[in-house]
Amino acid sequence: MGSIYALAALGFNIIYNATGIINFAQGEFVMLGAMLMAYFAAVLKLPLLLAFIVVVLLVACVGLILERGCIHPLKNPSILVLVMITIAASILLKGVTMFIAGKEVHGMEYFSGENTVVDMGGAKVPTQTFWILGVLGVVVCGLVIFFNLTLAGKAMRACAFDRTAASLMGIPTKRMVMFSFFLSAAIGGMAGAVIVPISMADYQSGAMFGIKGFGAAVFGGLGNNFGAVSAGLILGILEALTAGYLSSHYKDALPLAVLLLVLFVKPSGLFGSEAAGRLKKF
Amino acid sequence: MADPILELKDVCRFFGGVRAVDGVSFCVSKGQIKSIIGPNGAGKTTLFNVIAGNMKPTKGNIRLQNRNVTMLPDYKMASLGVTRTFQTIKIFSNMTVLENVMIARHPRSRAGFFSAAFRFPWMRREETSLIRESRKYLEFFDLLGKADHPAHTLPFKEQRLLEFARALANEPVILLADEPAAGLNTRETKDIAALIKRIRDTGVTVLLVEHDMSLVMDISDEILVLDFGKKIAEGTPEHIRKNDEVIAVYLGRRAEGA
Amino acid sequence: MMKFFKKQNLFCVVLVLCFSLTVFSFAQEKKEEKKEPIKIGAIFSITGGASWLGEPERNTMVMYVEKINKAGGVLGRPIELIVEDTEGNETKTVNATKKLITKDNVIAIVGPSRSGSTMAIIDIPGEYKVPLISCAAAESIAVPVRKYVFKTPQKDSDAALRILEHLKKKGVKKIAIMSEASGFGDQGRLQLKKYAPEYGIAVVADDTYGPKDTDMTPQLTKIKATEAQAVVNWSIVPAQSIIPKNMKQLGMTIPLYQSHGFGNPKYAEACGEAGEGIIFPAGRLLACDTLPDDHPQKKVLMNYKKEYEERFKDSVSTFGGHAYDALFIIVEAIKKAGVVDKDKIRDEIEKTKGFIGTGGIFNYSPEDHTGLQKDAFEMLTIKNGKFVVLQD
Amino acid sequence: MLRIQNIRSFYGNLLVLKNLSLHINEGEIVTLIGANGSGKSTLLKSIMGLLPPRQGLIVFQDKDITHLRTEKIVRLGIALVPEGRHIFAPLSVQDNLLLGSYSRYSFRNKSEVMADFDRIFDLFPHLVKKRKQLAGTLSGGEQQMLAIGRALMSRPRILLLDEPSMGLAPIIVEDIFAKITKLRSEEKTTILLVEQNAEMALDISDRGYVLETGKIVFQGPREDLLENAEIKRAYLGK
Amino acid sequence: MMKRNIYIPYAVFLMIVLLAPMFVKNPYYLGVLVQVGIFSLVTMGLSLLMGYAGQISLGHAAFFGMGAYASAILTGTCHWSPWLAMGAGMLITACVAWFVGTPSLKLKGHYLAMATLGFGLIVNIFFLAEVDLTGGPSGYTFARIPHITFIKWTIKSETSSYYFVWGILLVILLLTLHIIHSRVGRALRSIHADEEAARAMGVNTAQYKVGIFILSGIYASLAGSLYAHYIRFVAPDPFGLMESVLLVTMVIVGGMGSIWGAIAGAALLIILPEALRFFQDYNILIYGAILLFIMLFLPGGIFGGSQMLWLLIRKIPGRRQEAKDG
Repeated sequence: MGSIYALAALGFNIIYNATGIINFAQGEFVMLGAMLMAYFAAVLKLPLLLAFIVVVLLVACVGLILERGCIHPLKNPSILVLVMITIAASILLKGVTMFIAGKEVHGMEYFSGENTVVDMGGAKVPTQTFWILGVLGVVVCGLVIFFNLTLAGKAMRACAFDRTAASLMGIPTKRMVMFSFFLSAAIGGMAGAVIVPISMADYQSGAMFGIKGFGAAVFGGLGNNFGAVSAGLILGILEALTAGYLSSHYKDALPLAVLLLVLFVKPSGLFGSEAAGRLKKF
Repeated sequence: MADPILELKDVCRFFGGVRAVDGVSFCVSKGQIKSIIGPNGAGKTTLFNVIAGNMKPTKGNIRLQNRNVTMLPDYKMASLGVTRTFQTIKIFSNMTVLENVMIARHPRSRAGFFSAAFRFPWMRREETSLIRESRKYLEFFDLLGKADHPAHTLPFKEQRLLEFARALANEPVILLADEPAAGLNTRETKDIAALIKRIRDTGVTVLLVEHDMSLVMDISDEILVLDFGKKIAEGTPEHIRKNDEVIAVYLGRRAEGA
Repeated sequence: MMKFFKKQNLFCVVLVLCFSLTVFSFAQEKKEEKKEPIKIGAIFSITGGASWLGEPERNTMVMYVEKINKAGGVLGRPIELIVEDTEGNETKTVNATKKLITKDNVIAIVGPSRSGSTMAIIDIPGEYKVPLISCAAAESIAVPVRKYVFKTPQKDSDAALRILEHLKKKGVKKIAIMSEASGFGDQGRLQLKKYAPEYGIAVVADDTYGPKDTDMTPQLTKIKATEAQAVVNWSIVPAQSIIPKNMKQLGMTIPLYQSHGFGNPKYAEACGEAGEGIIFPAGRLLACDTLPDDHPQKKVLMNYKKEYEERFKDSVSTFGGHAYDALFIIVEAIKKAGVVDKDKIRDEIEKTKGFIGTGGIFNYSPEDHTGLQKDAFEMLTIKNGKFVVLQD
Repeated sequence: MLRIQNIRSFYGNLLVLKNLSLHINEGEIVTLIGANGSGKSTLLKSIMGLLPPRQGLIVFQDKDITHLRTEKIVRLGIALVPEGRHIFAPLSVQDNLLLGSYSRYSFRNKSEVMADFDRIFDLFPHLVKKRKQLAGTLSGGEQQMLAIGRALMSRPRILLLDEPSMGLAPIIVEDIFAKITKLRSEEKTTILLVEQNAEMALDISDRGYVLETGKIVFQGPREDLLENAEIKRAYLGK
Repeated sequence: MMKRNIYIPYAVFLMIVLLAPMFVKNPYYLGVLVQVGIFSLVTMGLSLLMGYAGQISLGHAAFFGMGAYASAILTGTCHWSPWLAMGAGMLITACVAWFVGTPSLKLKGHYLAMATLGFGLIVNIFFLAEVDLTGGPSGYTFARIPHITFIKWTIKSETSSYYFVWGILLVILLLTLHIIHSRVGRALRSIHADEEAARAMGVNTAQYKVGIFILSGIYASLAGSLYAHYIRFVAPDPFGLMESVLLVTMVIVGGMGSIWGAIAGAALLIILPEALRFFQDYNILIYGAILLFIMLFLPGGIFGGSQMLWLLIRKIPGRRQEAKDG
């Protein structure tokens, strides 16, 4: 579960880094990824890999449309307006999905066959977990390489830091913003696609991914990808521990409370540095 | 030196390993205009922040009118009479010009949530006198005509003036002015110089951070030079102008002739 | 300047749009008043967290009202059905109810789908003297009896009793309870805990999970460590399909009992092969084809199933059946009353005896507004992905 | 080389540039002086396509660039060193320079770009030692040099400098101006200099414009400006 | 001058509120208006916090819920007088707001949003989990919440509820308007504009931020109590995260920095879904679309929008609204 939060958090980070926007529709990307995956793999019976690629591309396109349709037309929006727009967009996405896919829950088999488990020191771990961890690993490595070693990645970071200056370098900033939405939607879609065999999905499941992912992103220090991944994993583990050993009622509350305390002590998040965490005012 | 208003003793402020301000001591006497100069990153603004209470000094002692104020937060410093203007203008853009000045009277009025909600007669009287006093300050700066304009519609120079009006309305003992001439042309800078002198003449001590050497040399009674967080020179403008170290790290050759 | 104008125009468009929408919806209602149909209201969770309840309920109502009207209506007048959505939100439910009663002047209301929503409006029917038949299961709806409130689903406590009976028969002494953190799960949990001692069964674990949870392994791991001989899960949300999967992953072989909230073929589907052998009580609808032919409900059930599945291309669920029962109880009552009068209809509903519905055979009385006994439940199990009546 | 004809630019609904015209010839250093709020920065933004004028024409080497996107304009050979430097603080010095070459970077001319690094480091030897350092940790003067170096990486035909002396110590300002002169003499770069520090700027330039409230009120060769009594009083403090 | 400014719109509003029931007779519509009143109370507090002090809270539904639950439990389980329960609710909420606000409000921007959001979730989980106290997920079912009695009238009918809720709202509105146009209001706005400068002027920003957080919490709690006595049933659902988001949306849609906007926003977002009932399933789509539309084209909110319209009519080329907020 933590990996999914981590992936969702990464999606938040990419858009935040590029535009300073917190995209509250991020959770819907995960939901869309899950729904589409269930559809392609379970209903249309496409081969897994093909389905996966199609799903990720489709979700990424939705991200693109969102940027074109909702974010791009705004000339000089305030942060708060952007937040509300992404919330409105997420309501809309939810509605559209409800119409197209219905209200039922969709699920599918594990990638490597139903009920395959690996015995790890007494604990049974479903194989899908490894798929999820694998995807997370690949995404993280990919992002590290992209942002630190390629010119486009560096250009995106430059864009994030100072958009005007970036455009003065001849960097097409608008295309960078679009691309950030594309990328983060793709990551969201991937998260959805790998999680659906475990958790199933319906049109409403986006909100939860969104909140947890946002939480992980913030607690990891907004914009800090390493932090996002760690915080996502920590969040997942804390949840499992609370549910297992304390009270399942407070399974969602306790990790939140712990992380709130962390935030009070260290306001820039677990791994955010004071200087890097540009605090945006609402 | 008669009557030290502000006294710093061995003040340090470190950020991690960076020694932004490193053992600075000086004092400002009543009615003086004292300037702090130094290259970019010498710690001038940090020093200001430490004095104004925005940051706590890592080490050292600050005394205001013989009272230890080292650890007081900024809003308390303001109510004790340490007021500042900012390098980038920080007026309250969501308010009118008059309201901007009225904010400065905040420590000198007392209406709270409760009394404000119920509008007790004393509170209404307080409000009326607040408006009256604030208009007085606007008049001093020739801004009275624009009292009801939204503050962000003022031209740049008038925003700067408003910032001064606001600072003065706070009835400061000492005014900390952070680069008041930034963004102004030569003529406007001269106006500001005259204005600072006028402020000094009302009995307010002024501590100045400024890059514009003509302004600094023109109005300062004393100058303090910082480099890498350390004080390298202190004295009258003439003295500073001739100081070899200052010339080497800051002024350069040209300034000698200026 | 151009942009300024453009913005302004769009603003005007929005204003006009909002306004016309409102006016339009008002106008729409005015027109309808002239036809003098019998108005029946329905409040279901069509969207929101419980939409899988509201959807079949609404579909059922729409379908049968059409049918009735085609056949000439009731008392020679057509029925007009007004459906409102609760969005799973209590405030909205209250609004919807008041709208139906005071603005649309319905003579009876079917719904809401959920117990919580029903509890939120439980006094309103009495206040305005409009009969209401809830499609929610919670016992507290009909206990104590409220004059204008009835319900069609079987009682939670009966489901609990059936499960406990079955457990006792199997010689189970220790059970673990799992329940969803919602009104439904909570009620069931309480019922199980209350009656278990009477059957000599001890509850050794009692755990909950959120309606949107996706992984129950932590809770199940905890249960696995106990001596529980069976897991009883009480839930109504899709999440319950995850439990059998998780159990299998953990290598748990003890039987899993589900509540009647499991009564949706989709859930069985979602469980996949892990769902085989799950035992749960439910109305007979789900397994009606495996009922003996002489069962009094068989015909009603088969018909409903056929019609619903034909029309909506979707498998039937018990929840739609609750709405079916409610609708026909009201229709019958109107016929018997002979006049469209809310109070008379209420009286006739209360006098319903031997009505064969999808949920069972209904007998209301002034003391009992539930109408069903525990024999309305049949113990079902999953065999080859299909619901069948448990034969033992 | 660059010709601006009767442009009108707006901030929101506020008219900032009122029918402004000016031109810059190849190889010149032209200084633009004016008070805060007179529209200097707006003019630069209009040239760069960050705030396209609603009316008027901007022509660069006989090509109309009035409504081109910023990226395109940079590609054509105009670079702006913005006011307040705007370096990419979280990236290294080298990465900053690399991004400067974004508009012409490709696999083919990689070596060319690498050669440009050396050129920049030759011009600003201060930066060599700090090439791996994060740009945010540089001192103000070094940041300004980096900003100029970064702009040069795109090999501009014309370089626009917005207040390069702002907030810098006099000694550093001198250094920067020396570099600017060197740029012209060695690299033959055309330069439009916008400065608060009018005297120093005029000293190194060929011609000057004086901007007041969105209009050019005076223009001429350096000597004319330096002699003009009005300008002396208002901008030179004499 | 200032007096004319605030009292004339207030008087007009007062008249509209008093006369509205003459035109709106249907109990359903009145009921919706009662809810508008209740939610306006919350958004007014939130507007003080967001529009004036420039802080955000994504956990305000928690305060709303605390008021509602306090009223329900204290009147139902403990048999207190509704008025006493209401006061106790506000007191509890104030304490919690203080406790949460003091550390939270040191945070800024997204971090503050996350902290308040987390707080809201925790409170909601508390409502769900403490079954013995709150009734858990099924809602508070231990006893019926009594009607409230005002002097000698029992507030039972829709009309009396309407006058009761809006009466309270009008009083609070007046007090709020007073606060805005006072030393306190100025201090709050100065925090919004620039916290550092505000402190430099001697405004104890931390104290004011917590103060306004508590005040808005109290408003929400009061609204919650009214809600509990009006609906007479409380369950955790209407006090969850989505509700918090909805509240914030109301304030923004109405237009930040205007108390009137807060009321307009509450009215729009309560009435709109009711009006959209006509569309059945489609309402979620239309609702989302309308929200998106407002945000895209009226970023200043309806109040910002109508101000723009007004400026246009007066042919004053106004500055663009959106430049101001942010």
